[in-house]
Amino acid sequence: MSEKGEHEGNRGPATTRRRALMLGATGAVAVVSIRPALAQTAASVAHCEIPVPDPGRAGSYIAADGSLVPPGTAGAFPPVGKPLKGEDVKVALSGGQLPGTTADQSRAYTNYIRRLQSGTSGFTCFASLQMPRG
Amino acid sequence: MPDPLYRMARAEALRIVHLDSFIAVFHRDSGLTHLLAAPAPEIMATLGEAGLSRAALAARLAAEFELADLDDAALAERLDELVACGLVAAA
Amino acid sequence: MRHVFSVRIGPVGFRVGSAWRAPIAQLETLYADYPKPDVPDFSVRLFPARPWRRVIRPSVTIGGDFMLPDAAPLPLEQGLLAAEMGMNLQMALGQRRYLLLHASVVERDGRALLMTGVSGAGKSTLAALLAARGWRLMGDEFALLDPATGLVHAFPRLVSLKNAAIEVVTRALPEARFGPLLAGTPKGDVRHLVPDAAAVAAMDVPVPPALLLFPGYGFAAEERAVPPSEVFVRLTQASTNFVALGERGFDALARLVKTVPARAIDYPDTDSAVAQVEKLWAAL
Amino acid sequence: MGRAVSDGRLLARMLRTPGNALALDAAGWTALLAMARAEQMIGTLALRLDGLALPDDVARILADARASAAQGQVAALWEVEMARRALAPLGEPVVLLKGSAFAAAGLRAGEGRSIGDLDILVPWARIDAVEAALLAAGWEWVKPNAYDDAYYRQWMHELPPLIHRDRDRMIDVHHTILPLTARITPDAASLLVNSVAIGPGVRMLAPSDMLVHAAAHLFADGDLAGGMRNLWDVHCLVEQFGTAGLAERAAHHGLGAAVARAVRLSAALYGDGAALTPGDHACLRRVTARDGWGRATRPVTRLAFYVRSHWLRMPPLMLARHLWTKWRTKPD
Repeated sequence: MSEKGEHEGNRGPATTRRRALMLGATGAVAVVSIRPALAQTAASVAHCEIPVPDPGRAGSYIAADGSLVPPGTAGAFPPVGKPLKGEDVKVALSGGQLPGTTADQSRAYTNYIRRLQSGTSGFTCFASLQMPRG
Repeated sequence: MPDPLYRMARAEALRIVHLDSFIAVFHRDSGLTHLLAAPAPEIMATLGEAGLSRAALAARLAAEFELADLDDAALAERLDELVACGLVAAA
Repeated sequence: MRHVFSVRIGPVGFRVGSAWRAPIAQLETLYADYPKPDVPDFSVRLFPARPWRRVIRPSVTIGGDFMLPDAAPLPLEQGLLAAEMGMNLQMALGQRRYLLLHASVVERDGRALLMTGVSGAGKSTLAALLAARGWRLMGDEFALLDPATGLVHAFPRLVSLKNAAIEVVTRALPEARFGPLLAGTPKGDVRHLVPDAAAVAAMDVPVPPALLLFPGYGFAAEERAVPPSEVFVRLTQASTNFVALGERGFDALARLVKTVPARAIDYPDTDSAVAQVEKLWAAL
Repeated sequence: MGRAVSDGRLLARMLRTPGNALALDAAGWTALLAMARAEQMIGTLALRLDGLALPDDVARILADARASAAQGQVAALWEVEMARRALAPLGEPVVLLKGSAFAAAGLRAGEGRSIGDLDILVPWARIDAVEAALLAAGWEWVKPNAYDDAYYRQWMHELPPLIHRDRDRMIDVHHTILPLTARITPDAASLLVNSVAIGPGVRMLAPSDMLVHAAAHLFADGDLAGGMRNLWDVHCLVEQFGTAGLAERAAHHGLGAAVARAVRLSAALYGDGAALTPGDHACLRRVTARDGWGRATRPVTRLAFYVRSHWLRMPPLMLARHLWTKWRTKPD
């Protein structure tokens, strides 16, 4: 997410070019909510058999749907990421793309992040607790 | 609701942290955390606390950004996501 | 409760009540060097599901302040494992001061290395092997991140080694103390390594986190930077109290993600893992 | 342990007179905290003891409990807001019951209270519209078991429980406050008419009706599970609103005896005491059946109240059929 100010600055006095914004096709999720860990309700415990997401293997590429594929797979992107700065509400809310990525790459990355969130938060801990289920 | 007004949550109830193509938003009123990727942050910022109808939002977004794919169904879906997680209220 | 044991592990005090003597005796010997709490934060209870189960084919049900309703009992021979699981469960469901991350933690030069990821990624083994090379073991199951200070507190419980790791670590730490070999547990063979006296003595010294690793055991050596949003989501997956801590949890996690470098490393075997970790640490 | 009494009355004594806690030794504190957790009252206790000079480890545990209770209320009040948003298009105000009402209205009974499911009261005629609106807004059935569903719809005073698919929180939609089969039939319509607004689109029962509901929940359909917390609710409501008009209101709903018992028992546990009947003493034995390890004690008393609760809820023949169906379908 680059700050808008930064972009205008380094492009000189030209008129401020409007930033591109993709609304995304239907089904292209843009919100990933962090679900509460095991809520007190026993019901949610019963549904706790959640598949373990594949570990983020360093060498894998990311396919369009966000799944991990062997490096070099056609149509997949190498994972990339750089921390950025800036936190005031208006600037912070100005969306954007990973620096040096195309829109497709960003969408694949968004799907990848969404896939990480299978099931309730904290479940890797329960998987490890491996409480034997009755 | 026929043509609801979509309003962003109160700005002071939002804690926002830049990550990368995502921003992390902590919503004080719900105690929940959401990660937003484009176009969700832009839609929220454009709606503001005063709020807009979907049509007015589409017009405002088209004016402020280069929308390659202004499609009402996609915009409705993006809004539904924001309403479902509570960051936007439809009234 | 017929038999009672208490121990303070890092900043958290536990008491364990048991209908049987054996698990309590094992805990007393293995945690002999640890301090005792005055008022424990959590209670764990080991009890028979039915009165006759205390004697006939005795099976241990795990209870306490916080319980999972459908957890199955364990045979009495695995009473020690039941107690450890009981303490883990109290932390997972009841901890409300520190952001709990399912991660192992070691310390060198006053800074912490966190290794997180799905179980079976080799976190405990790596932590034990690094301890054998002079790192201070801070914990193999949970990292405790203090939202107020951003520092990591040690939680040096017994290190639960599973299956192949038992052999690797007993060879690397010939004079360390170990618990009994527990065969046929839900996790296969389990043997507990007792953290050394130095780790226990220093457990009250919190340190700033300096590196976050996502280890992947059993793959060709590889490494990549992990983008912040991926770190953020993966750590919420590894935390059972992130949501329960509310804004404090969010602040603690956001601060960690924004200030501590994160790497995913794949490694074919533990020796190359130790080398990769120490190379990354030196490059900080 | 320095305290002669070591059942639920230890917790009641500290809630009634927080100063008593200063006399506790480490063992006493350990038992009190385990008991308070088991009765889901550690947040309430922590708030009552706030400000006392306590040992460091106890002070830390209680401070965490206050923070946890506060965060729990944020989540509970957000469920109220999301239910309000889901039902607003129906023009149906959300009438809150029990813990959610206490917290939303900032009542004394809500201070530090842990709040489980969201309980709301809707008119019987609107229940299908409310159900549809909640399902559309992301709630799902908790138990898709047909038998329970039909049983609920026909005989219970509420819809089968719903859980929200993202937030993992439960909502119970009631159309009256006692099972239809119970011999007593409260006047649900007047509960709604007398309800009080506490915010735009959000209401609670009138204070006396809240007391009647608390008593009904405890004595007319419950097996007194969570009795210590429920009686603390009654105690706080009586302290805040008094009992003027309560007896008439209770009689109107046919719950005079249950309300009178609730007031006596809450005074006995948390107030200035009361003259108790033999039945009251049995209830107190059940409510305080908890030990210093947080274990449920007095199994015979507990079983007796369990059977009684089912007896009250349904006529004998149906009770037999219900228990038989439940027993037959119970996975062994």
